Amino acid sequence: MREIEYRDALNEAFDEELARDENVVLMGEEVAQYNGAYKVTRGLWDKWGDKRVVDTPISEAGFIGMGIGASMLGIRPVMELMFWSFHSVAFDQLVNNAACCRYMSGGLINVPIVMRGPANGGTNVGATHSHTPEGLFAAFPGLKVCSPATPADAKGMMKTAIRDNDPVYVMENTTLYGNKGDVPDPADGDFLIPLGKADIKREGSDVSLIAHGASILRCLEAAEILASEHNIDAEVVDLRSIRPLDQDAIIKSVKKTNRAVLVDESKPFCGVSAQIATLIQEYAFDYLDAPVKRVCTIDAPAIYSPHVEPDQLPNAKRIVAQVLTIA
Amino acid sequence: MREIEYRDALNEAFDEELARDENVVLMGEEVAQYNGAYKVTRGLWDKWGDKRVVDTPISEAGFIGMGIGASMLGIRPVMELMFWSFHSVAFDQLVNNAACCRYMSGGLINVPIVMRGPANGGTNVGATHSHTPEGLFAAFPGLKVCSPATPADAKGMMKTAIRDNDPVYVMENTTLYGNKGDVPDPADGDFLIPLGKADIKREGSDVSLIAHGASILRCLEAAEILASEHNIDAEVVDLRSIRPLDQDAIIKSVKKTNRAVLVDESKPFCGVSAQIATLIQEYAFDYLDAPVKRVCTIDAPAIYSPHVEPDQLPNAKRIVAQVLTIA
Amino acid sequence: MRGLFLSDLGQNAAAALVLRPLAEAAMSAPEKSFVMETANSPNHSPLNFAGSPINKTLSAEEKLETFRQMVRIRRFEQAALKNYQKDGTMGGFLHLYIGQESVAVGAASLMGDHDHMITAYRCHAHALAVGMNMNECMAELYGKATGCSKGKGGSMHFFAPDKNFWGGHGIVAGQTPLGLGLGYGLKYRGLEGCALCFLGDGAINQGAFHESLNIAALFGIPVVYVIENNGYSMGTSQKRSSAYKDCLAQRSEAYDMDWDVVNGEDFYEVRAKTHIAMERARKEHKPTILEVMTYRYYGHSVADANHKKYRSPEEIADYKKNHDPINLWRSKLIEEGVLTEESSKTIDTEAKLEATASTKFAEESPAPTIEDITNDVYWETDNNTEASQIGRHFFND
Amino acid sequence: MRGLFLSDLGQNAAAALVLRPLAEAAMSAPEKSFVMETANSPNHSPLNFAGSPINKTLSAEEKLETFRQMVRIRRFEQAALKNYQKDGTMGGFLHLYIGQESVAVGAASLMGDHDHMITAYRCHAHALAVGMNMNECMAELYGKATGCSKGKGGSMHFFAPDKNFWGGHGIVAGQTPLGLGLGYGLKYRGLEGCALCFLGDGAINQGAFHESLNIAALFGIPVVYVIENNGYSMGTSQKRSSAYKDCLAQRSEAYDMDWDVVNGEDFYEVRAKTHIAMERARKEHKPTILEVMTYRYYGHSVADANHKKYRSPEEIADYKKNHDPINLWRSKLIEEGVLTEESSKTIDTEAKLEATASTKFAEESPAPTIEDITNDVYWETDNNTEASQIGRHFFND
Ligand SMILES: Cc1ncc(C[n+]2csc(CCOP(=O)(O)OP(=O)(O)O)c2C)c(N)n1
Ligand SMILES: Cc1ncc(C[n+]2csc(CCOP(=O)(O)OP(=O)(O)O)c2C)c(N)n1
Ligand SMILES: [Mg+2]
Ligand SMILES: [Mg+2]
Repeated sequence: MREIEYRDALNEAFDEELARDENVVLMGEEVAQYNGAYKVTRGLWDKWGDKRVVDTPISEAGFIGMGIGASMLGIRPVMELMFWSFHSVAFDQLVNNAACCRYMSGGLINVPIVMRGPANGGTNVGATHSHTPEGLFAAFPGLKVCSPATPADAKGMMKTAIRDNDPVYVMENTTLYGNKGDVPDPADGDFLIPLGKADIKREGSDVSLIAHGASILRCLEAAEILASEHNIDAEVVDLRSIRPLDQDAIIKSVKKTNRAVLVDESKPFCGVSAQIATLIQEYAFDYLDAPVKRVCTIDAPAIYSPHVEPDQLPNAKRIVAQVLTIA
Repeated sequence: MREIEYRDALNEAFDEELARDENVVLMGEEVAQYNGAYKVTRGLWDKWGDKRVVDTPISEAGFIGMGIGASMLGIRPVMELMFWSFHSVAFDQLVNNAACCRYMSGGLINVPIVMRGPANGGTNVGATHSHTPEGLFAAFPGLKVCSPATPADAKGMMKTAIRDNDPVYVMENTTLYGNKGDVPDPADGDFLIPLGKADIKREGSDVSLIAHGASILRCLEAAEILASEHNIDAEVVDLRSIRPLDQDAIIKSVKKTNRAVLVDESKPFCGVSAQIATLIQEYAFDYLDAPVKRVCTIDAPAIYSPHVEPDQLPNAKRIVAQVLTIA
Repeated sequence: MRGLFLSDLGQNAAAALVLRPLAEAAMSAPEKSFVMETANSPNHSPLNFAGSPINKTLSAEEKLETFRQMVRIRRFEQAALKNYQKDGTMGGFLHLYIGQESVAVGAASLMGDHDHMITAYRCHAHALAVGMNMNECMAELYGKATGCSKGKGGSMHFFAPDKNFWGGHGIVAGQTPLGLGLGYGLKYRGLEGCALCFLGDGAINQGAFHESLNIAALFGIPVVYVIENNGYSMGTSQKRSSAYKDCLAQRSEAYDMDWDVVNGEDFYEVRAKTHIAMERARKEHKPTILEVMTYRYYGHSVADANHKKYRSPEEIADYKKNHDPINLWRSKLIEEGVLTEESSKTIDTEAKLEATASTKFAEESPAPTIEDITNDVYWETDNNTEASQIGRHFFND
Repeated sequence: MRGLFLSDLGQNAAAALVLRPLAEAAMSAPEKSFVMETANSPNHSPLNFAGSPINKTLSAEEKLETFRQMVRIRRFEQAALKNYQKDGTMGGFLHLYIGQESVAVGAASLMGDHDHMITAYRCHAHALAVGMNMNECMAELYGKATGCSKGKGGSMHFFAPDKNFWGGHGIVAGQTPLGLGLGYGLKYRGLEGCALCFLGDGAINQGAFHESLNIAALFGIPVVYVIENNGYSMGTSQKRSSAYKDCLAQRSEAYDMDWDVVNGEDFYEVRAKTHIAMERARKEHKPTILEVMTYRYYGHSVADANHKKYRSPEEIADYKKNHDPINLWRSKLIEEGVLTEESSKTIDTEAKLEATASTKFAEESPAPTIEDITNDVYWETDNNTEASQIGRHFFND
């Protein structure tokens, strides 16, 4: 298999879907002529031109709403938020028009849009630019949310998202864009990963580390330390998709290990991890040997300081420490 | 004690705080000359005039941001969202500027605003007008959120919110505005209820029903049915304030009853109830005789139909049924 | 200012006469000369738009049909109001359009296969005007499974994609980027058509509308924004909600966009000017703002008990008596010999009967069930696709 | 269009000459006659604003001080850039203001006790211009506890409420309603002052800005919106992001609001026109949009590797050579005999030394601790009030 970067895996997904379906159109700020603020759409404007790859003004509510309206006529806009953090200026379009039009019309309207962009901390860009709104959007029925951790997942889930007939919000990660990983060659056929399917990124028997996005990499680091220094064999469950959610995989893993630590870059209050903890205590109540524990971003707006931000986020050290409280 | 309506209790709170502090200013759509869409600000413009009670255009981002800016200079705006649902068009101001300015300035700036208005379903106004964003906002450190269920709580917490030096988001309820209840006479002194203090609205020993806002009334109904028909003695814990949260009261009640059913008008995914369930399983793990169960709004956008909406929301029937699964 | 409007088309309309260069420049040659003539007619007496080409093409039957639509809309809403007040079975809001009928009907009468319409919560008229039937609309108000939105949308959320009608939207101005998107979709697909996006005079101060205007002008999107200026947003008069120079439509100049002001009580004028804007969109991919001066007789919604406080009873009475678009259209059609007093009565009686029948239909229709609550959330789960089988989509305990 | 600007002040500036009636009407008598004269000067040669009353009042020492400020800002940012590229210790973004210095310094030089300033993420210059010192600013870039925001805000979030400076804001146009609020607060308290709210040419297309403009005009808020038009929002030129007629400032006409276009390379013009707008705000409670034509030499941020692709190297070189605001101000001051080559060098050397010292200060300062993360979230918990003792405020496991 080829090793390619996460950003290139996404780029390939766009390129293939642009070729497959003439209704697919990429839009967002600087996605065309500038090649994307993070170069995720590199080369696509050159190749596909003005109609298929569109630069927008800094008007998130305007262009996202426009994409939603166009999607009702069968266009499939794949819209970039330069940072997912900028959801705040387009929230109405994202949670009302995208999530509710189908419902309010009694199913007469479809909104096959994809919203995408990076949603992560860790790059010292401060409180307004470091939101991780997976749980925030997954809370709205009508929306789907996923968060790929590897290049292969990024490509496979992005392609699935574009073909999905409901709004799918894909949360990428600036700290992952440069990561390399195996991605099947397009010559070997269409590569799709379904939404709603978790992936066991590491098998283990003593404790389940459940996470998504970049936190998966922190879990894998922590699992190595737990294995080598504490003789604890951790399983790492990558949710990949937040909604739909692979509850079966979560419960199965916890029933095996009897212990769970949830790792989640959201803030702790009502974060994704709160939802997962609630499900585990409900569906694996009799299997739990200890409370479900969480490692979240420390509960404050994102700090700028590069000296401290790494400690505000979930990291291997904090995960190991939390595992040891229940191991 | 006097019995007055929830809306009049709020009105009294505004009137007293307008009198106490000349920096307090009420603003919002139709709050002045129209007396408020729900008559909560009735008579205040007549009494206090254009400077203290201000009608705004339909520009939530604009006037809320304006209030935040003014609050940095020491003004204390008490701003109405005609429905809390309209948060979606002002989200950036609500979660970035209000919640993060203090932090990003290293504590140099205070944002002593109050945001208020009704946040509830149950009046057949459909998906876009029935959001219940308590958990959504409590998720942002820097914000405080409360949700009074009775006239006394409404008055006491509103007055506290106005005096608080941080942003406080008060979630009222159109279905409660007309409810009457005892509220201390102003002649007997300043009546304040602190944020962060739960209230046991009914003592019981068999199961803890934990809720806030209008769901408290549903819990009290359910408790009566549980007592009379099932011989189950339910305790009803009114959180009142979502952040700060009276975790001690929650844990104390569960340690006594060993069972908890959380009643929450939010949607189930990442709702307030998910956060409470997470805390209970962590802090009362060894005391739980059964999983924590939840009664939330059925997981779909709010349905319009008056024939069905009452069943989409938590109600006594659904609460009783859920209690019986673990009793 | 509203007072002025009563007597001589008002400041906004006067402004339109003076400040219309962009609109004129964009007109096709015959339309242009037509308007130029009338605009020069002495002392600003009401213009006669009957001679506008798009109105000249109207057959007698077509004229009757527009009249019938306006009457049906009014009778439907009067029935809805009665039903609403009868008992508590109808829920939520009820925003009546009564007094504004010429606007939706005038615009809808111009729509071809590739023209689309979208509006706010005051949407009954637009729904009926595009051809939705009273039964599905009344049943929706009743929250019945036979309603156009299966009882899920209610009064504010009527939809008929098969009739190019995209709602019915409750968040003020939230529909304005969607309207832009409809135009974008048309242009993307190479179809010659336009999007008609309605909003209120209070809605123009929402950020989403302004973002839409900039994109519409910048990208050349075939969209016509129609401000239905009924003078008030809830209890707030135009003057108390908006800063502007001569009129609201003129805000389009900030984006180098065309605009016009329309006297909504004149059905011919609504059609003539809307047609010009639609053609500009269809043929030149250029957006327009139209500001239609109109009036609602009832309160903001049925819950608006104040509406006789923020507007004088005289003002309301004057509109009903002297500016009612249905009355004026009826007079015009009678004058033209297209309609008689008698046929007018027949149309009215039929409309009343139809409304009564729709009430019966609604009352007798089944309500949605609890199971229905979680339908129509996801296309995938509704259609039971393979994708919908993977993972948990709903989180009810 | 940018090309035109290079040779003859450009379309926007030309528009300003023609379309300035509102601005003129609001001027005090002497200012007005002054501008009228120069506006009539032949073939649009650059106007001479040195004679404007507000500039005539400037003492030699004050002129030197503004020059010193501009030099300090440039040297600070050059040092910051070097430090940023030195190793990875400085994080996040770094948006340099180099090339635009006249704008922030010109405006700040006009601020009295009751005038307030707020801007976007490109905020270093505004911070230094209002009197913040290099140490606290450089330490903030380093994420140190001695930084102006204790290392919590970073490059985009400098604040100094004690100097009437309210940030430093990262969400495009998110600061524009806050600026409105500062003006509102002043008016509410009966203070004669104004809010200066800066934003970029790309930011004007955000909804929050338009909502702010309507409210500003409607309520009569003493706020001056200063669009720092550097021609680009990231890699997007003005033409590709905004629809407009003659210039961006003209969007204010939609709200019946005053506007003007300012040649940002002329320090006297910046002061003269900003002063007029500030006086209009202070004395008449009327808002203004000013559009200042300026240019950034570096990329959008240090991460912008493309900035020589979307702008030609010739364009950049021409700005540096012929339109540098510091060079032009220096020449003018030398011409006036206020500055000598020598004293100019001294000022520059001092500024460099100050920047070097601030680097040392920043490097040697302590970083915040993990415990600091949860400080500065709530006033109540920071101050350990009674209220903060009740209930759980933070939810770390
Ligand atoms: C964002 C938002 N803010 C406030 C409201 C409440 N609201 C509904 S309609 C309305 C008045 C709108 O007036 P206008 O735009 O003039 O339309 P009209 O009702 O006159 O047709 C208000 C304030 C809302 N639905 N959405
Ligand atoms: C709401 C929002 N959208 C996008 C961005 C990303 N972004 C930051 S600055 C910028 C360009 C702004 O350009 P302009 O307003 O001209 O200001 P300049 O950078 O030229 O000073 C963009 C797109 C953001 N910070 N906030
Ligand atoms: Mg109106
Ligand atoms: Mg710019």
